[in-house]
Amino acid sequence: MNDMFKDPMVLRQIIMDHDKYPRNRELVKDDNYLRKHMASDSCIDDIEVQALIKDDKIKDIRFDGVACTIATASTSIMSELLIGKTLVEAKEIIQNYRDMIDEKQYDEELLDEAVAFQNVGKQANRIHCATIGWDAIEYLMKESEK
Amino acid sequence: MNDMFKDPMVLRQIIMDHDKYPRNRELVKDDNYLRKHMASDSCIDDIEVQALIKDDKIKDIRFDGVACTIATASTSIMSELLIGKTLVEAKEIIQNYRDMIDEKQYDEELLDEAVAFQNVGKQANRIHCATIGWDAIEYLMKESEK
Amino acid sequence: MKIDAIRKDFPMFKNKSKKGYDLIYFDNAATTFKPMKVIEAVNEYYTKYSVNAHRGDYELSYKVDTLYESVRDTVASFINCDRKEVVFVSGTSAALNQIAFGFGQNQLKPGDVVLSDEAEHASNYLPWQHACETTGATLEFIELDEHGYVTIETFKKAIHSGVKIVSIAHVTNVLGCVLDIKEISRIAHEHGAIVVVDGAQSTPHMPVDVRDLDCDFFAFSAHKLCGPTGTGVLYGKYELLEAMEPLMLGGGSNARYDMCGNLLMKDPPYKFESGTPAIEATLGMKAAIEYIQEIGLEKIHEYESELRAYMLKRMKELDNVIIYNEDSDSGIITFNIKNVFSQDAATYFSDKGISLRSGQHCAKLLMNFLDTPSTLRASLYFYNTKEEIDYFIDVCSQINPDSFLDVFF
Amino acid sequence: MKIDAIRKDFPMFKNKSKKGYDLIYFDNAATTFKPMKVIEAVNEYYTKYSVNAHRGDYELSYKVDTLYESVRDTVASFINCDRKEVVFVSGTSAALNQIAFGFGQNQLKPGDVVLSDEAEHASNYLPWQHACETTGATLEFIELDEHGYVTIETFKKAIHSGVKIVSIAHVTNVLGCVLDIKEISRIAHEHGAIVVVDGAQSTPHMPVDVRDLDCDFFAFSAHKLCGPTGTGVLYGKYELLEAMEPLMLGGGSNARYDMCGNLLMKDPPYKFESGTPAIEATLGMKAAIEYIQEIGLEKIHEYESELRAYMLKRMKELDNVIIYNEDSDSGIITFNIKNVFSQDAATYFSDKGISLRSGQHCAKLLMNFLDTPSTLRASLYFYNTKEEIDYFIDVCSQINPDSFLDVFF
Ligand SMILES: Cc1ncc(COP(=O)(O)O)c(C=O)c1O
Ligand SMILES: Cc1ncc(COP(=O)(O)O)c(C=O)c1O
Repeated sequence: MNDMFKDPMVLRQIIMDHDKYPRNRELVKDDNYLRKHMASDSCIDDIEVQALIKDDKIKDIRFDGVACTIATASTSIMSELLIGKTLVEAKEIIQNYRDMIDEKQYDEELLDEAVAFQNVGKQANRIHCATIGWDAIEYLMKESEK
Repeated sequence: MNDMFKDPMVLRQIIMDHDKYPRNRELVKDDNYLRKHMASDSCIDDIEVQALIKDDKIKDIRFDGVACTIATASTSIMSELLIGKTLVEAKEIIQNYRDMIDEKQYDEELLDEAVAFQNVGKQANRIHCATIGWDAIEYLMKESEK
Repeated sequence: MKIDAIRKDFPMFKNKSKKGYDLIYFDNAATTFKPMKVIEAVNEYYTKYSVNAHRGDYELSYKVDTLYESVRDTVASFINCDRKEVVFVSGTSAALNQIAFGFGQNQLKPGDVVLSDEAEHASNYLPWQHACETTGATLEFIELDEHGYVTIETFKKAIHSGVKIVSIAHVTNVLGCVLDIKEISRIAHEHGAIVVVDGAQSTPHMPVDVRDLDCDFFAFSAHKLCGPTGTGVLYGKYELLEAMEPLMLGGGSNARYDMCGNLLMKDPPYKFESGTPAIEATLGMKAAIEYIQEIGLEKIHEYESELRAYMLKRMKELDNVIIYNEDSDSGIITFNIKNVFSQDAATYFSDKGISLRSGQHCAKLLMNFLDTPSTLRASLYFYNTKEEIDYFIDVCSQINPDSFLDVFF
Repeated sequence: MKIDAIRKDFPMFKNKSKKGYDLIYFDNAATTFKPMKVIEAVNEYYTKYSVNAHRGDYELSYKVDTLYESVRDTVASFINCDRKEVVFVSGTSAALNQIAFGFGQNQLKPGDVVLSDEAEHASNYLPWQHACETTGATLEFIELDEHGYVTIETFKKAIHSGVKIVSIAHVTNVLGCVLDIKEISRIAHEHGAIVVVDGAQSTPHMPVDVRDLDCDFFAFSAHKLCGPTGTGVLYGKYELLEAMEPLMLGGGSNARYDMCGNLLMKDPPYKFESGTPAIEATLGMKAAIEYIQEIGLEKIHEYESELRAYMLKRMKELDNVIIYNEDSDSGIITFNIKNVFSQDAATYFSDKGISLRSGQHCAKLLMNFLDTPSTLRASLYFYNTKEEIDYFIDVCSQINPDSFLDVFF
C-alpha cells in the first residue's frame, strides 16, 4: 500500500480535500443516467447520485446534495474509485470498503484513498455518513442489472 | 335508631329483600317525570331513574335497568325513603347517606333502612354501586330547580 | 415448567391482599404481571441511556436508536416476519384503528363488505363500523354457532365475493374461542378478501407464525405478554403497509417536507411512527418476548391447557357454577355463580384475594348465547398453579345468594 | 436551586461517556433525564399493583383505577384546568393529530383558514396540512420577523376573519422563540378563531396556566418534563372536547354499543381514550409533575434564564461560533461552529462527552433566516450547571476545520 496512507495527517488531508473540492459533484440532465435519491432517516445528509452504466461497466458517476464532510468526501472518493470499473470490479471494491467499515479484513490496495475512512466504524453513529454514497451506487448497479 | 338495624343479619335481609323485590321498579310513560340514564363507566350497572317533582316536593320515583344487588337494593331503598319528601328534606337525607358511605358522622334516624349500606365504604370499588341511584335523584332534583 | 422458579421472577407474587390472603391473579386476559427481566429493561433505560431514539447525533442517542430498532428483530423472529413489517403502536386498539382508518377507509367502496362477528372486542368492532359508515361499505357478521363461537363452517357460509376485508380475533376475549386463522386466510384469499387478525389474546399464549397463518395484518399488545403497557405491534405484509395511510402525522414519520405542501413520507414501518415513541415500554416488550420465548410458547400453551382442564373438571363438580365456554381451547373460563350477580361475586372473590373480572357483553351475543347480562371471567397464564385453582374452587363453593353479602358485614 | 441535591436525584449522572468523560446532556428539548421519584413510581406499578386500570372488579384494579384517575387531578392543578378537560394521549404528536383530525377536519369548511407558521415542529404542521387538504381549507403562515420569530405584530398582520384555527407553539423547538399566548388568544378570539397551543417546549420550563392563557387546546409530552415516554396530555376547553371526534375507537371509550350500529360514546375525556392506556407511564408522569412542581416552575425558569445568559456570554467570546437565536428567552441555543458541518461538530462534542443535537430545518426557514442547511442545538434544563457550560465552552473552542476530524484518527 501507498505508505503515505499510514500517516493520519495524510488521511485527514484526503478527507478535507474531497470535502472542499468534491470530485464529480455535478448532476447531468441525461436520461441514460440512473439516479438514486438518498435521504437518510437519521441524519441530515440528503444527496442524489447518478450513474451511467453500459456494457457492465460504470462509465460515469455524479452526485450532488447537502451532506456532512464524511458523506461528501466518501461519496467523492467512491466516484473516483469506481468510474471506469466493470460491475464485477466495482462489487469487489464495495465489498472491501464495507469490510473495512465493519472492522473486518480488507484489501487496502483496492480501496486507495478510501482507506481514509478506516476508523469510521469506531464512531458507529457516523457509519451511515461514510456509506451513503456507496449504498447509492450499489443500488444503481443492481438496477442496471435488472 | 331501630335496634333491629344493629343486627347484621337484619341488614343483610333488607338488602336481599330489596334486591329480590325492588320497590318502584317500573318506569312510567309520563312527560311530567324527569329522567336520568345512569350507565357507570366502570361497572355493569345501567339504570334509568324517573322522578316526579312538583312544588318542591318529590311526588314519585321510579327506576329500572340491569344492576347488581348493591345498586338495585340501594336505589330501591332510596326511592322509598325520598318519595313524599320536600327537596330540602331529601337533600338532608342524601347528605347523610353520603356521609355514611364516606365513613363520616351521620344521622341514622334519617336513613332508616339505608343504614344497611354502612360498610360499603370498606369495599371502595363498590361505592359507586351503592350511590348510582342516589346520584340520579340528586341530578334530577337539581334539574327540577333550574 | 419450573413453576416455582418462574413465580420467583415476578415480584407481584410477594404481595398479599388487604386481608392478608395470597394474591391469586386470574385476570390475565386484561393484562399480565411483569417479570424482573422486563422491569430491569425499563430501569436500564431510565438509568443508563435515558435519551431519545431515532437520531444518532451522540453516543447515547445512537445506542438507544440501535437498541430500539433491535426490538423489530426480536418481534420479527417472534412472529416470523420481516423486520420492516413490524410497526410499533401503542397497543392492539391503536393497531386496529390504524388498519381500519388507514387501510380500510381508503380501500373500501360503497357496496364492499367487511366481515366480522359479534364476539369481537370493541377495538375490533367500532373502528370497522366507523370505516363502513364513512365509505358506504357494509359490516356483516359471521353467524356464531350454538356455543357463541365462529367456526370454519359458519365462516364459509358468511364469506362471499363482495367481502373485501375479514377482521377477526385469533382468540376471542369473552369466550376464548380459538380460530384456525390459516384456514380462514386460505378461504378469504380465495374470495379476494384480506384478513386482519386481532392477536391480543393469542400471541401471549401460543406460537404465532404470521407467514404460516398467511394473514395480511396482525396486531398484539405487549402488556398481555408480560410487557409494559403503552406499546404493541402492528404487523402487515409489506405491500399492504405501503398501501396504508398513516393515522397520525408528525416528527419521525416524514423524511422531508417543505412548506409548499410537499411531503415525502418515509417507507414503512417508519411512516406510521410519528412523534417520540414509547421507548422504555418498547425495550421492555423486547425483554418480555425474550422471556416468554425462553420458556417456550409451545410449553406455555400446553401448561395452560392442562391448568384449564383441571380447573374445568373441578368447577363442574360444584353445583353453584354455570360455565359458558367449556369447549374452548384457551386459558379463559367464563362462568357465573348461580343467582349471584357477577359483580357481587367478583367482590367476594376479591375479598378472598382472587382477582378476576366481571364482564358485560354486547346485547346480542349475550341474549342469544349466554342468556345473562354479565359473566365472570377467569383467565390463566403460565405462572398460575393448580394450588391456586384448588383455593379458587374452595372460594367458589362458598358463594351463594346468602353468603355473597358477607363482605359488607 | 440546590443543584447538587437535584443532580443526585438523577441516576443518569452516574454514567460516563465511552471515553470516560462526565455525561453532559444538552439535548433536553428532545427528551429529559428521569429522577428517582419517577423511576420509583413506574417500578411501584410493576411490583405492587401491576393490573389494568378502568375497572374496579377487584382490590388491585380499583387501586390502579383510582391512582390512574388521580393523575388527572395532578395535571389539572399543574396547568390550571378542570380534571375532565385532561385527556391522556401518547404524547404531543398524538394530541395535535387528535385535534387536527378530530376537531379541525370536522369543523373546517372550504375557504376557511388555518393559521400557523414556518417554525413549527412537523407534528404541528403536517396534521394541519392534511386537515386543510381534505376539507378544502387553506393553511396560511404568519410571517417571521428578521430573527425567524413569530411576534404579536406579525401575528396581527396575519390574522383575519377567515381564520378559524390558529395552531402555534408556545416555545418553538428550533429557535426557542417564546410566544405571548395570552395576547395571541385575545386577538384570535376577537376574530372568532380558536387557538391550539403546542406546549411541548414550554410546559417543562415555565409556569403554564391554560385558563390565564385562555387558549382552546394545549398539548404537552411527559418525557420532556422528566416523565416517561409514551404519555402526555391534551387539554381542551370542555365544550370543544365535546365537539371533537375521537381519532381512535375501541374498548374503554365507549359506554355502550350494540351490533346494530348504535354507539353511545362516553363523555370527554374518556371518549378519546381507547384501549389499555400507558398506565405506568402515566403514573410516572404524575411523579414527574410533582417533582418539578416541588422545585417550582418559576425557579426553574429563572435558573435556566441565568444559565442561558451565562452560556451566551461565554459563547460570544469565542470567534469560531455563530449563534442564531441570541434574543430568545428559552433554554435553547442554536448555533454552528464556523466552517464545520453541524453533524461533524456534534460527533466531536459527543466524543468529549457532550450530548447535543445537530438539526436540519425546513427549507424556507433556514434559507430566509439562518442561511445554513443545519445547526447545532444545545438545550438546557434545571439540572445543568455553569461548570458544564465551562467545559462545553472549552470543547467548543477546540473545534475548527482542522480539528473536527480528530475523532476519526
Ligand atoms: C415544539 C414541539 N412540538 C411537538 C413535539 C413532539 O413531541 P412528541 O415527540 O413527544 O410527540 C416536540 C418534540 O420534539 C416539540 O419540540
Ligand atoms: C381480543 C382483544 N382485542 C383487543 C384488545 C385491546 O387491547 P389493548 O387494550 O391493549 O389495546 C383486547 C384487550 O382487552 C382484547 O382482549
